[in-house]
Amino acid sequence: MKKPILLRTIFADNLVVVIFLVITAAAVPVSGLPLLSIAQEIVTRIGRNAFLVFSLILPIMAGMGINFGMVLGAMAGQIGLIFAVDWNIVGVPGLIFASMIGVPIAALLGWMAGEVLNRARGREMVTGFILAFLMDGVYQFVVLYLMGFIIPLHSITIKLSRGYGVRNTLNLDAVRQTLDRLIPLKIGGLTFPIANYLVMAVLCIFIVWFRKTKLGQDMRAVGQNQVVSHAAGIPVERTRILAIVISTIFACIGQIIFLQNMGNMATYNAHKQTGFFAAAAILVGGASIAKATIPNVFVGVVLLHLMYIVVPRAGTNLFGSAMIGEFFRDAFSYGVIALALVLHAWRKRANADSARSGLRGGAAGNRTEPPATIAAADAGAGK
Amino acid sequence: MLKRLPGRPLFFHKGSAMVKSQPLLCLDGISKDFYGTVVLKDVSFTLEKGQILGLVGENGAGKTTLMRILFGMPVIAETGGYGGRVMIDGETVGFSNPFDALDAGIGMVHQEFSLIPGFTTTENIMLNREIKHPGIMVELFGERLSVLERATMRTRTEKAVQRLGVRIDPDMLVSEMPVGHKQFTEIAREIDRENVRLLVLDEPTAVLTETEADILLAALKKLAADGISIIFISHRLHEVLQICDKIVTLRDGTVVKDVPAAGHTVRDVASWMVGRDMGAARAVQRRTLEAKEAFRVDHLWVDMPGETVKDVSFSVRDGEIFGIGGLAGQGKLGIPNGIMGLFPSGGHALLHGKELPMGDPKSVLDAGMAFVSEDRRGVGLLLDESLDWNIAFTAMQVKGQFLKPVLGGLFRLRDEKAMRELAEDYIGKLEIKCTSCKQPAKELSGGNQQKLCLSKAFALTPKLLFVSEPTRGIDVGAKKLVLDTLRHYNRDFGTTIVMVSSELEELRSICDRIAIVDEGRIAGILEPDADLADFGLLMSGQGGSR
Amino acid sequence: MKVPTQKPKAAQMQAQTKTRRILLRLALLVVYVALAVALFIFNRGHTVLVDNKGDPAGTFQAFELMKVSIDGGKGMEFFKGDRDKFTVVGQRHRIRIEFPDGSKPAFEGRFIVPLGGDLFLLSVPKMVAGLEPFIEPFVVARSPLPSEEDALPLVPDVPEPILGPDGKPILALPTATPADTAGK
Amino acid sequence: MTDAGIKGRLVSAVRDFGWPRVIIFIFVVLLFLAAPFVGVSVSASLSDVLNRFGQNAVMVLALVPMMQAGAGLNFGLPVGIIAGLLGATLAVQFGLTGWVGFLAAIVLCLPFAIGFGWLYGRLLNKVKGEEMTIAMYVGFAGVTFMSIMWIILPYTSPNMVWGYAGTGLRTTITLDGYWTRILNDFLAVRIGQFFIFPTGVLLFFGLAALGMRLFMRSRTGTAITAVGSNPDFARAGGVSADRMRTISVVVSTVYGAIGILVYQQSFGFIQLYNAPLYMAMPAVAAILLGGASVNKASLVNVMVGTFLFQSILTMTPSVINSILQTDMSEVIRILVSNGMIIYALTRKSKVTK
Repeated sequence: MKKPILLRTIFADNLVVVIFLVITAAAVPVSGLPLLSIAQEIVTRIGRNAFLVFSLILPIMAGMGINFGMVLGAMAGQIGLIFAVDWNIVGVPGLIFASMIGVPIAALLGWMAGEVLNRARGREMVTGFILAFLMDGVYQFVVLYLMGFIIPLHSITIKLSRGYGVRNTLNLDAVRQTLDRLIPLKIGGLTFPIANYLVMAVLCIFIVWFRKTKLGQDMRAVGQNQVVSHAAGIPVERTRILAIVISTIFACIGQIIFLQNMGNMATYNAHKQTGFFAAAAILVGGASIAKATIPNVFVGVVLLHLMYIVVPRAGTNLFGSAMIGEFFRDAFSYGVIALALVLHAWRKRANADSARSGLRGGAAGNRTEPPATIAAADAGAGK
Repeated sequence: MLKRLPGRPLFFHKGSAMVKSQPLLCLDGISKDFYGTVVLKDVSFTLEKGQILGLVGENGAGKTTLMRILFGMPVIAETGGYGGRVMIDGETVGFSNPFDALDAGIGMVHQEFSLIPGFTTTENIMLNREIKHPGIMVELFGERLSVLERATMRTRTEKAVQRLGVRIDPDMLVSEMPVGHKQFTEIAREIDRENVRLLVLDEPTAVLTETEADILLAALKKLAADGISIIFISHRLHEVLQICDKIVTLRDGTVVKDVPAAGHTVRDVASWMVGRDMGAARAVQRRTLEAKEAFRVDHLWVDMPGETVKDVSFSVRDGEIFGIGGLAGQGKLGIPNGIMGLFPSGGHALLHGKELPMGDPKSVLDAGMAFVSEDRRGVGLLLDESLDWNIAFTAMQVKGQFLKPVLGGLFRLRDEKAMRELAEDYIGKLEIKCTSCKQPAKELSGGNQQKLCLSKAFALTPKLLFVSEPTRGIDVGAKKLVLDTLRHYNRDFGTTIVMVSSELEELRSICDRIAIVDEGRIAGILEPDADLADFGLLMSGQGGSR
Repeated sequence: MKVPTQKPKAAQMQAQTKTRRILLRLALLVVYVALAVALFIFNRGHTVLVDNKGDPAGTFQAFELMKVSIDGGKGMEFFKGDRDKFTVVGQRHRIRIEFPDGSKPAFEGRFIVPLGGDLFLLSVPKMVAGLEPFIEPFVVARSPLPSEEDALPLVPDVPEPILGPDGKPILALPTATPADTAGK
Repeated sequence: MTDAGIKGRLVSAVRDFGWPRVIIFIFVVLLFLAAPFVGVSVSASLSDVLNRFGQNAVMVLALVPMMQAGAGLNFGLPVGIIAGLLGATLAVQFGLTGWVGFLAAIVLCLPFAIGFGWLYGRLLNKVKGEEMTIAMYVGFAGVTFMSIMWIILPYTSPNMVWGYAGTGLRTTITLDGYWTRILNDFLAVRIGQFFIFPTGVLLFFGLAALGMRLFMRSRTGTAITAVGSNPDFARAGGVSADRMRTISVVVSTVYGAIGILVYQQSFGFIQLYNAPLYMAMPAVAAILLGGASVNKASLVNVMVGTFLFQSILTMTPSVINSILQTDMSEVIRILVSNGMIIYALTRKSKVTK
């Protein structure tokens, strides 16, 4: 009874990945892009996007689903960058400076988000989603009206001509790609942003270590059963909040890394799709809203971005219109998220049934012969 | 919050002064009432170190409440504390929450598992008591960033499990464990605490197979030998007699017997449990009903959490009131819920020889059955809706009543007027106390809500009526009225009734025959005037099923 | 109630660890702030306009040709009247001026840019002539950046604007009420 | 009744209605009061509000059945909107104009709406608990997928396809010459200089509302309400919760489809591609603003909510901006609408269990 379900689960897990592989594999030749340039793109985009995706792992571990509220972190990161650019702090130090401004803000926002999500048990995801919209309004208010008005801005070059508020597009010359270029490495025509990878490696080590800590353990416990955890004396609410706080902080740093690679920042839009891309990536990577691993992140980023690179071109070559390809990849990414969520729900039900299957079928119930394992234990009791 | 009963001598003064050692646990004149209804009256007993005490009694005898008091469950304080004193090593203690009790060395193993499925044995046993290894992060960001010492935890686990004299893989996931292992894991978690001295087990063997149960009992004896005192709550009296040093029998909140286990038979204990002075319980005089069969059930199984039915068969005569009794968690509630299709179920149910489909409430209702659920607020009522909605809804959906055609029968709308009339009719008949039939159901008292549920069922004019725990949690007056109403519908409209209740007295006062369910099977069917001890026996796992 | 004996001791221990941790955390905080400040001070980028112009009043003359390098960076050649910009990070800087025509020996100089400013003008002739101040803030009327993107961000009515496939904002509902749009 | 008692009751009543709503309500009132002083014509704004009310109310109405059935806020409204767009574009394609065109659009969109709604409903039944998140992404996926369709479907009407390519629909299609403002102008009464009462569109909303009311009072409607209020009770009553939820989703989708048609005729354009993506948001915000909770909604909620919300949208740009001398309306809109949704999501659901 258990086994087939297990197999089906494994299939379901990879279903998303498989679909994705098939589509992209088909699209690569059609797109007619040289493999080398595709590879180069992927290499860069891993360095650029993976960090953001990592920020989703902990909340999933804590059973809060995908933290669409990570966008709050992205906003904090952007505020950090605004100040770094405003004071023209150059190079990697500029990035660090931006993070040091951003992280406390992110922590604060994360705490608030955690409080909100604790009040919305069972619908964390949609709440986080709307919360991102709400805070976008606040962000706009701060950056567009308060900056240069109450919050002092130093440089006129980033101000709107009316004297307050930040420009639509911020050019990040001071820090552009400084991290990517910090430790350059060229292998056969591919340039690797080693520094980014190092940062990421540190992050991975942190996550692995964190899983080993008491807090990490508590998060797993809370994620699986809040009632039992509470009965055991684990501060459930606080643990959940911490998960969100950490996630938000990661998102903040992630956004900074992302933007330094982009080289300029759409002040009022850059953060809007962050949550969506991260969620799509981690789900494409085979994660569910209950379980996510480090490999999921990398697989996801590679697959998602491979598709984002090749499909539009393929669309152009097939239908003579890039739009089709672009819409297709969007429709597909959205669809994948929905699919992953549905699969998860379906799987949860299947497991619940299998768990109780022993109690069904009446007369052939579990009262008859004892399991072998117990027999062994019996011997243990004997001596 | 401790109400001291005035002028009571201390327990062990009253008992012979030759108590050598301080008893580990001493309950002294414990009494507790929930808003006037007394559930515990002057309960006193002691438990020596390394003793196993069997605590037996029917549902509602007060076992649970007693354990809650002992364990310092907040609900006790919230409902006004308790009278008398709990003493450990002669020290009066008053726990304000379970964690205090744990610190004082009391461990409790509840009936339903509190384990985390995705965790290993070790992780569960050490849950929130993990062994931590401090580091710089701890200094900077607090205790919770200390790394777990899994190796040490693993050995600790092995030690704890060893103490039970069983073998469980420390790295096995709970979700993949046989139920027995889960039970042992729970116990291991309790005894792993360094200071644990008293272990309370609530129906630990209920979910176990025979073999597993035997292992568990052996393990308990082992623990007792190690000097841990145990309070063993079980309805399986043979088990109680097998391992306990002394047996305390509770009935209606008082200790009716406090004796050493030695030299007593299951039958004795059973009769103490259920025995009442015959005056109180006057069984109905037998009726002679024609043997025409109204309803029969063959090999029914129901997967209702906490009330699993394994294999039940019985037959109900036309115009009969058939009672189904038994202790909580034995599956008696599963029977009606399964037949009505509210939980996954299998087997056969025939109404007047017509097979009823399983797991399809609609067609069962169509066939002319009705069900008054034990879960009044959860299943029985639309708490936010008005009374007439509650009464008329099922009839509307099942029979299409209370709908009036509009636009020349183009489609049909709710007939609010008819619904109101119906509601008022029943409000009158069953004396439901309410401001109007537009009052939301949640505002009614328990008793009136129960009447509402009955009205809902009667509105279907059923051939066969299932009533489940009809008098649970309602006051005496309402009780009587509910029972009379049932009797009235049975006698005057010939409605066949199957009544499920944990209150034996109630069953005996109204039913023509009473089936006792034990561990998902019918242990036996008795006449209402049968000897109480026999009922007791059937309830105590001594029934015909084995 | 079983632990009154070791309670004081335990309490004491706890107090100790508590104070220790508070101190450590304060230290961490200080380091954090200090680092931020340090980054701010030592990594601010400034633009220095170096020019080779003479004083109309004639107190100092421009050079025919000079090669300027700052902080050992790659040099730039200046003819008479040239002006060009260097980007420097931090406040204290070395400047080296060579004269390819060999008219003068190479000149080594140091200068400090104030933390606050962004844009400075450094007059080499003045510097070489040893006149102060050879470096002074340079004020531009308005941002050197082009300001065509100086409009308010497009913030449409009902739907939030979202980034399309590659960051280009997707069409969204106009704010206008039906009445206004009828005109369109 | 003592004064304190009355006060207490007042406070509790307000708390029951929710402070945010009260505040917003007061805010709106202030807007209207302030209008004249900053030279904004109240009557003009009022008729504006009424127009927008008619324009949006039907889409808000579409949320009621699903909320009643306990399926939550229908963030998947775009599914219905797509159906509506199909109806409209087909009607234009067939060159139907005026009333014929508008009614044809409604008729043509129904089969799509029912079909999509049914599938969508079946899907939501599989994911009880996470409906809202999934609804959102199903909506997104549907919209982006249809964007492809808009390009490749063989539409030919020159008013709709890109001039140069000759194929593929434009992002916005004008309804001039088809059914622009056909409802708004129907029986519209001009009172005074600025105030125009859009009888037709309000009439249409009235009809839609009546239809909804009748439906909710039918046997099925009753069952739906019961399912939302206590699924177990409904099941014990022989009602299939899944079936009722599906029906409620279908109804919601149909109303969404009709809603967008009303919106378009008042707005004057059909907007394709990504335009429908977030159209559910204002509708959801409106109904919650009207006092609905996540699983209880009434027609009153719809009307009050839409009116308040549209008043804010209309008044803030004019009034606030002329007070603060800067365009804050967008920010206010975002804060109000999303704040309202968050408030509803974080509030303990009213249903007693």
